[in-house]
Amino acid sequence: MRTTTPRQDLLRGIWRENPVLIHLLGLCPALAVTNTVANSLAMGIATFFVLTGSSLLVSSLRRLIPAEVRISAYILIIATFVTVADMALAAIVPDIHKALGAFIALIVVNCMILGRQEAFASKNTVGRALLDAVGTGTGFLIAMLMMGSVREVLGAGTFLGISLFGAGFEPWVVMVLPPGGFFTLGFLLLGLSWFERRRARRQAVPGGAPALRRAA
Amino acid sequence: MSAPHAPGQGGAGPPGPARVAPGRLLATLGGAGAAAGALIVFVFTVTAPAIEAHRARRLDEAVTEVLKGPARYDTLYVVDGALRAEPPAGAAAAGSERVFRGHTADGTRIGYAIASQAPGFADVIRVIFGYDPASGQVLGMKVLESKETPGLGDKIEKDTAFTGQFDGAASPLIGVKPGAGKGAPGEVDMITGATISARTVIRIINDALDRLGPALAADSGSAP
Amino acid sequence: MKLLGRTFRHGVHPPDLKDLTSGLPVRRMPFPDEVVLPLRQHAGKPARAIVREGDRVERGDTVAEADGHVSAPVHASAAGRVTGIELWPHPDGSHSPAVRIAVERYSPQAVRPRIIPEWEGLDRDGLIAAVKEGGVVGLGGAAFPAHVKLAPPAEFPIDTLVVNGCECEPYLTTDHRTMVEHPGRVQLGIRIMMKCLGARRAVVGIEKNKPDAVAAIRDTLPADLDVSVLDLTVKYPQGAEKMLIKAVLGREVPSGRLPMHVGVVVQNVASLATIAEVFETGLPLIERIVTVTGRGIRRPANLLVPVGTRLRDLLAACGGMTEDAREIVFGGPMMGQAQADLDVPITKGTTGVVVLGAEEVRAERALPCIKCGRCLDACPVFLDPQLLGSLARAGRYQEMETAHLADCMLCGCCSYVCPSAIPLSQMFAASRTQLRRLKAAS
Amino acid sequence: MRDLVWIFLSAAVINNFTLALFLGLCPFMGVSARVGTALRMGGANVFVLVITSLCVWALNTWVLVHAPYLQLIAFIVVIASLVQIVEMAIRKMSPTLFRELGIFLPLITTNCAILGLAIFQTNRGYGFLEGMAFALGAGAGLTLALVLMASLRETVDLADVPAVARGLGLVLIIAGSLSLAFMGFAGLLSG
Amino acid sequence: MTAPAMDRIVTASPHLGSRDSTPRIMWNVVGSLVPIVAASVWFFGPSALLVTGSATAGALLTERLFGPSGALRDGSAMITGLLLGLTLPAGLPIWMAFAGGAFSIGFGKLLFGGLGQNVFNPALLGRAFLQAAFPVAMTTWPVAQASWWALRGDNFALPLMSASAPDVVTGATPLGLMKFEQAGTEAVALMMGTTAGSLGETAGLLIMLCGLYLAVRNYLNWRIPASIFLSVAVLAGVLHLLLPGRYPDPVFMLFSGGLMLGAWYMATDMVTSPVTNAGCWIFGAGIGALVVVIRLWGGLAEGVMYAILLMNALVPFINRMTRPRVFGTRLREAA
Ligand SMILES: Cc1cc2nc3c(=O)[nH]c(=O)nc-3n(C[C@H](O)[C@H](O)[C@H](O)COP(=O)(O)O)c2cc1C
Ligand SMILES: Cc1cc2nc3c(=O)[nH]c(=O)nc-3n(C[C@H](O)[C@H](O)[C@H](O)COP(=O)(O)O)c2cc1C
Ligand SMILES: Cc1cc2nc3c(=O)[nH]c(=O)nc-3n(C[C@H](O)[C@H](O)[C@H](O)COP(=O)(O)O)c2cc1C
Ligand SMILES: Cc1cc2nc3c(=O)[nH]c(=O)nc-3n(C[C@H](O)[C@H](O)[C@H](O)CO)c2cc1C
Ligand code: SF4
Ligand code: SF4
Ligand code: SF4
Ligand code: SF4
Ligand code: FES
Repeated sequence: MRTTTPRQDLLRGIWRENPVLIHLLGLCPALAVTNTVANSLAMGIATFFVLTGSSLLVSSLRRLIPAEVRISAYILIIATFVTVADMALAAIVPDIHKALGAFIALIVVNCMILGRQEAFASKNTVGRALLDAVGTGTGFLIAMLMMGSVREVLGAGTFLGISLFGAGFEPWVVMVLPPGGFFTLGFLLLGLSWFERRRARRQAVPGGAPALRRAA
Repeated sequence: MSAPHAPGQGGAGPPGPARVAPGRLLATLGGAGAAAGALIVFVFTVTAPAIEAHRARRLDEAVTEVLKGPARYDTLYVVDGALRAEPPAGAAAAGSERVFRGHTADGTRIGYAIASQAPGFADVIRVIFGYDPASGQVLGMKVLESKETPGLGDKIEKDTAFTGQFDGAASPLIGVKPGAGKGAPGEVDMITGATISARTVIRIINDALDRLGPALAADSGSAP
Repeated sequence: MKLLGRTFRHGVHPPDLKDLTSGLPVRRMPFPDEVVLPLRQHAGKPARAIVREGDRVERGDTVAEADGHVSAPVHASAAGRVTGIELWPHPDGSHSPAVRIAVERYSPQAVRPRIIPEWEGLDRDGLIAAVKEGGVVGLGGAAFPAHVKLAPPAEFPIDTLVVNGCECEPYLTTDHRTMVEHPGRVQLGIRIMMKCLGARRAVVGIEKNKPDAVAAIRDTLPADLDVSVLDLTVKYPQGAEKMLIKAVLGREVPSGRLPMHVGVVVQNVASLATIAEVFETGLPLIERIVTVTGRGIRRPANLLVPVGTRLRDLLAACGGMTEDAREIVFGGPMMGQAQADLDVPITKGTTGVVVLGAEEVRAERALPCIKCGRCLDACPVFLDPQLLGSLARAGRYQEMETAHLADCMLCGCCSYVCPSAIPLSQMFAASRTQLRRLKAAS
Repeated sequence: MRDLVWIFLSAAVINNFTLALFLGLCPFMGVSARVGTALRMGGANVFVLVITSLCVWALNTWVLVHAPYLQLIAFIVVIASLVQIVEMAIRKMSPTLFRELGIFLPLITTNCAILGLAIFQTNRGYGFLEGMAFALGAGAGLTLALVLMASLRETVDLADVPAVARGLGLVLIIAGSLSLAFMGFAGLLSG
Repeated sequence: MTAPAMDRIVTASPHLGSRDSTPRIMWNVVGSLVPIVAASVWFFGPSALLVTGSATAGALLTERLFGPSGALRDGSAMITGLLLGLTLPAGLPIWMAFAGGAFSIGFGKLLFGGLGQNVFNPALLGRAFLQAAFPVAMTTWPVAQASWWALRGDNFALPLMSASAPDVVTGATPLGLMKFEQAGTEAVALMMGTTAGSLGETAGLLIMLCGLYLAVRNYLNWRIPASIFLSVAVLAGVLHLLLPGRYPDPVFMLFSGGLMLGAWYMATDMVTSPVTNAGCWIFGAGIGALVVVIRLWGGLAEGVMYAILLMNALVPFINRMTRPRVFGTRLREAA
């Protein structure tokens, strides 16, 4: 088994191995429902709930589930939690439930969730699975919020419905339309890759870069 | 499709965890299924009333809005081109179209609320509108669902100047460019920059009235 | 098709620039002080030297003999003393073994008395042996040993000899002068070659910009043989053998095959004249007509040059270079090799020396490909040079192979038309080398 | 008829399943590097979508009216098993077809395009014919998006893409551009 | 012997090259656009210059900052900026035009690796982005005003702020009139440019002349405009003959909207059109067909931009399908 500390289990998924931004899992919801911050938040929380619930159950049942049917069993477990989340959202925040539409049900096939079950929860103790799920779920939530904030702020000039720039602001409608989803995620990835490369360059010449530049 | 076997394994069964008896497979899956089913049914029973209440409230609000505050309303079912008080029997029940007949407190009929839909600019637009067969007037209109462009097409639901025009407009409605109207009773100013969406709303109403007009007239002619 | 003149599809129209020399009769160049005879002057295996340092040779003596079937002997082009067999700059850019001969100052440069073969009396094998003895190679560019072409395998019967008098490269007038001045020799060459091949007919293809050559060949057509002359549209690379066969016979040589697979042998007019000379004078291929021309040369000329003459001496014979000479090219400006060293010798395959002026050469930096498609419209073998170029840049040689890199004849039409000045044909030549290296490695 | 045509066109181009509804993004990102693979992935998708539409119609008509809360689980279980059965049948009947499409089937049995179709079809109350038009349109839309993306990626592979944009960053920008271009179909047949 | 001045070079063959170079082609296109820009100023006043100028500035600045050094010299960014500018309404806030130019070059070109490597027409991608971002501003077409000098619309809206001049007199474009009000426009007006519309979509005849100049000099592939016009004329003609009341006549279809500018200048961008001639015919026919479909049955009044972008996406596919048969290959297969 991998030797990671509980701290790593928890923190890993939040940024270094962010499921959306680094592993590009769960892209559909990240693009489809992030046109407002509220939707992103609801989707993030629902996914968080399903992920944690499934991971808990899968890791506690991991000795009982035969390998041959494990995928079916995971999907059954996930589908159960999704159904529960779906009904809960419908009962508690009907408007958001309506806005998210089919995408709550689609959490079932979110590759990120199934991936965590297969790769982690089914092989680890309940405690570690829980930490991992919380980390990954938070990472997902953060990515959703990043997407949602960019798109709502630019696309509507509001944040969580609160106007930011006053009445004269011209919203960039494209950001809340489908192309805006692709562009936002694309741009986030470009930015990340730029940071990543810059850091790699810095590390390649430890402390030497400024000196070199001066010399040149 | 043979997976590469380790020589010592005797070639029996795929490598990996030990084989499990099919009985246990079934038992586990069945058990899990039963547990899942139980959980779902439990949550369903807990949340169902709230969900149902939301649904009813939404419908209630819509009908109330387009019929301008009826005291109560009846649900009627369209069966073979006529309005019935009872849903048709059997499988067709779920799919049958409904209209809502509003009454004032003293029982006079105000008119009917009808929901209908058609493709707009971005996707299907669903609207509900009130209609009084006696006067031939549209009483009000509300968009139930649309994905029209924010800032343009979504004016059909957000722009009260547009939605307000439907109150009391004579049917059939006629869409005109803003300012180009000649003052005819059925004229509705469309929205500059969102002609398609506005025209779709008007067309939905006209088409629905074409389709249901006779049934509504027959029903409103019958005794209260 | 007929209306527009006979030709192939695609190709380019560079300015022909032949006026500089097309009217100048061939004159003999004075013998230089030294000749350098590379052992590799032909396609195939290099010749094997049979002289040693210090040996005295007469003009026309064999200094190196053919090494195998696809090879050709090399003969001394002037009388003198062998001063060494050493690595010497070669026109292809390498250094390769060559026999150096210090030419005797006051020698009459007479030839040893020799038996001139009577061609009518010889059978096919005898003719072929004589041609091989004469060291004759193709003078059209590739310098393929002529005797090999004279003896195609029996399973590919040859019905037509196509005589290549196109000379489609700008500037060059070697073949033009040969046809105008020695039509009889060309006709004799055709006769001998047809006899060897057993070909029923011969077709001479000449571009329309050489009406005097067309007339000269037409006037000397034999009565007893089926030889005809076709004037062809002026277009580069009309003289490439696959294009020429397409233009005159309408036959398409299959990809990866040779003309003999469609019953054709192509031979250049100057090669045929040389074959005839072997039987007229008994002399082997020791001198050839070279067009020395270009805006960078003071006195352009058509010269009869001893093989092995150094570039330096040849230029001097033409008054030297002008101030704005920028690039010296062996061969035509479209396919020729630029030379860095003034010591390189003229070889049997050197059709011309073109000294380009500053305003002619293309020295722009390559820009990115703008997908204009002009290269596709230019490529005579219908490749997609734009795609090949991108693949070459990405180092995806295997994919280039499936995109028919092997069919590219490096004619340079694509590079010529490319507005972004991308050296496409150069990249393709390099990619072929890479591909060969990859294959050898695996 | 016009409705059926609209349903087809809507899923195929107006609200393209992938480029506007964001369904099936995994294959779109993952299997769109080569045109040949993309075509076959698209074919397999059409196939599964049609089966799904059939299943969903049957389930909705006869089963789920009685137990709506089991919708999701029922969809997943039934679709997955049916595709499994069909896969086995194809393997028996036409090994060539299986080689062409078969390897993709297990991958897509439960991807979001399939489940998305099921849920949209249910929510919109489509009947049998409408469901078929919807499934075919969705399949056409997925295939179109996949093949376009694949051929564009093959081209971009040969470009000097700046280091930061290599990989999925550029793919997403291309997807956004395609999505912009597909907005040209907005409102088709609505007038 | 006289030693020559020794700045000789040794390069690979061919040692001659055709006279055309990429910068030469590009600057010729820029030159041919000058009369069109001038005409737009004639029709729309200084606003036209402001809008075109800021779109061009956005394009050039982005190319300068993020592009390879010296890239401005090839002139392609200039074309992108000018063409983008010509597709915009005269009253657009100039900050939007600037942003559009920057998007065109940044996302439409540089991200793909710069000149020649992009797959979508950068100018049109920029316009599509603007249209989706600011649909209202992008469909507000000012009409001729009392004074030629008056600025139209809201050119000077603050960056990120909306154009909200309430007094602007807007008009419908001929296509808008056709589509949403079933009203025709006279062919002469269309050809001479006295209608509402984007800067460069008026004055069809002038655009045609400038385009012809480029075609004659072989700076654009004439097959593309030819096939576009053919397919639009044939499709629109057949529909008009079948239902003259419902569908407009082909002359109207050819001279209205952005078809002229699109067909001569944008579909012909060699970078984003097929490399084969057969492919160009298919490409043009596809654009023509999509234009007719979008104009007559779509939700938008004008479809040239979307038609070209959609066909751009098909270009790699078209190239692959129309790659010519290599010399001598069929015979080999037969053998
Ligand atoms: C990004 C974008 C979004 C649009 N959204 C809508 C819309 O939601 N509803 C609509 O009817 N037209 C929409 N349009 C269509 C155009 O604005 C169309 O030209 C308009 O309907 C014509 O109306 P007009 O003649 O009143 O200007 C949109 C266009 C674009 C470019
Ligand atoms: C691009 C290209 C152009 C050629 N142009 C000529 C030409 O103009 N005249 C010529 O005799 N050979 C030309 N050749 C060589 C011919 O293809 C062929 O090798 C030659 O005619 C055979 O005759 P030879 O063996 O007598 O030289 C050219 C070859 C290539 C690849
Ligand atoms: C490997 C090789 C083998 C050849 N074999 C023959 C042959 O058997 N018979 C023949 O007539 N020509 C043969 N040729 C000569 C070619 O047909 C052609 O004339 C020669 O390569 C010169 O062509 P070019 O000047 O166009 O490049 C051969 C050429 C090569 C490269
Ligand atoms: C005939 C012709 C048409 C062009 N059309 C466009 C165009 O519509 N949009 C554009 O951004 N660039 C255009 N360009 C410039 C250039 O090709 C373009 O910026 C490239 O797409 C950049 O890689 C054109 C160039 C030429 C020669
Ligand atoms: S599994 Fe489906 S929902 Fe999840 S990201 Fe992939 S394609 Fe989207
Ligand atoms: S060099 Fe090769 S690719 Fe270029 S035109 Fe000639 S044959 Fe075609
Ligand atoms: S001619 Fe040059 S620029 Fe044009 S397509 Fe070919 S390689 Fe590209
Ligand atoms: S299985 Fe299919 S849906 Fe999932 S990642 Fe692979 S291609 Fe995508
Ligand atoms: S000169 Fe024409 S091919 Fe050599």
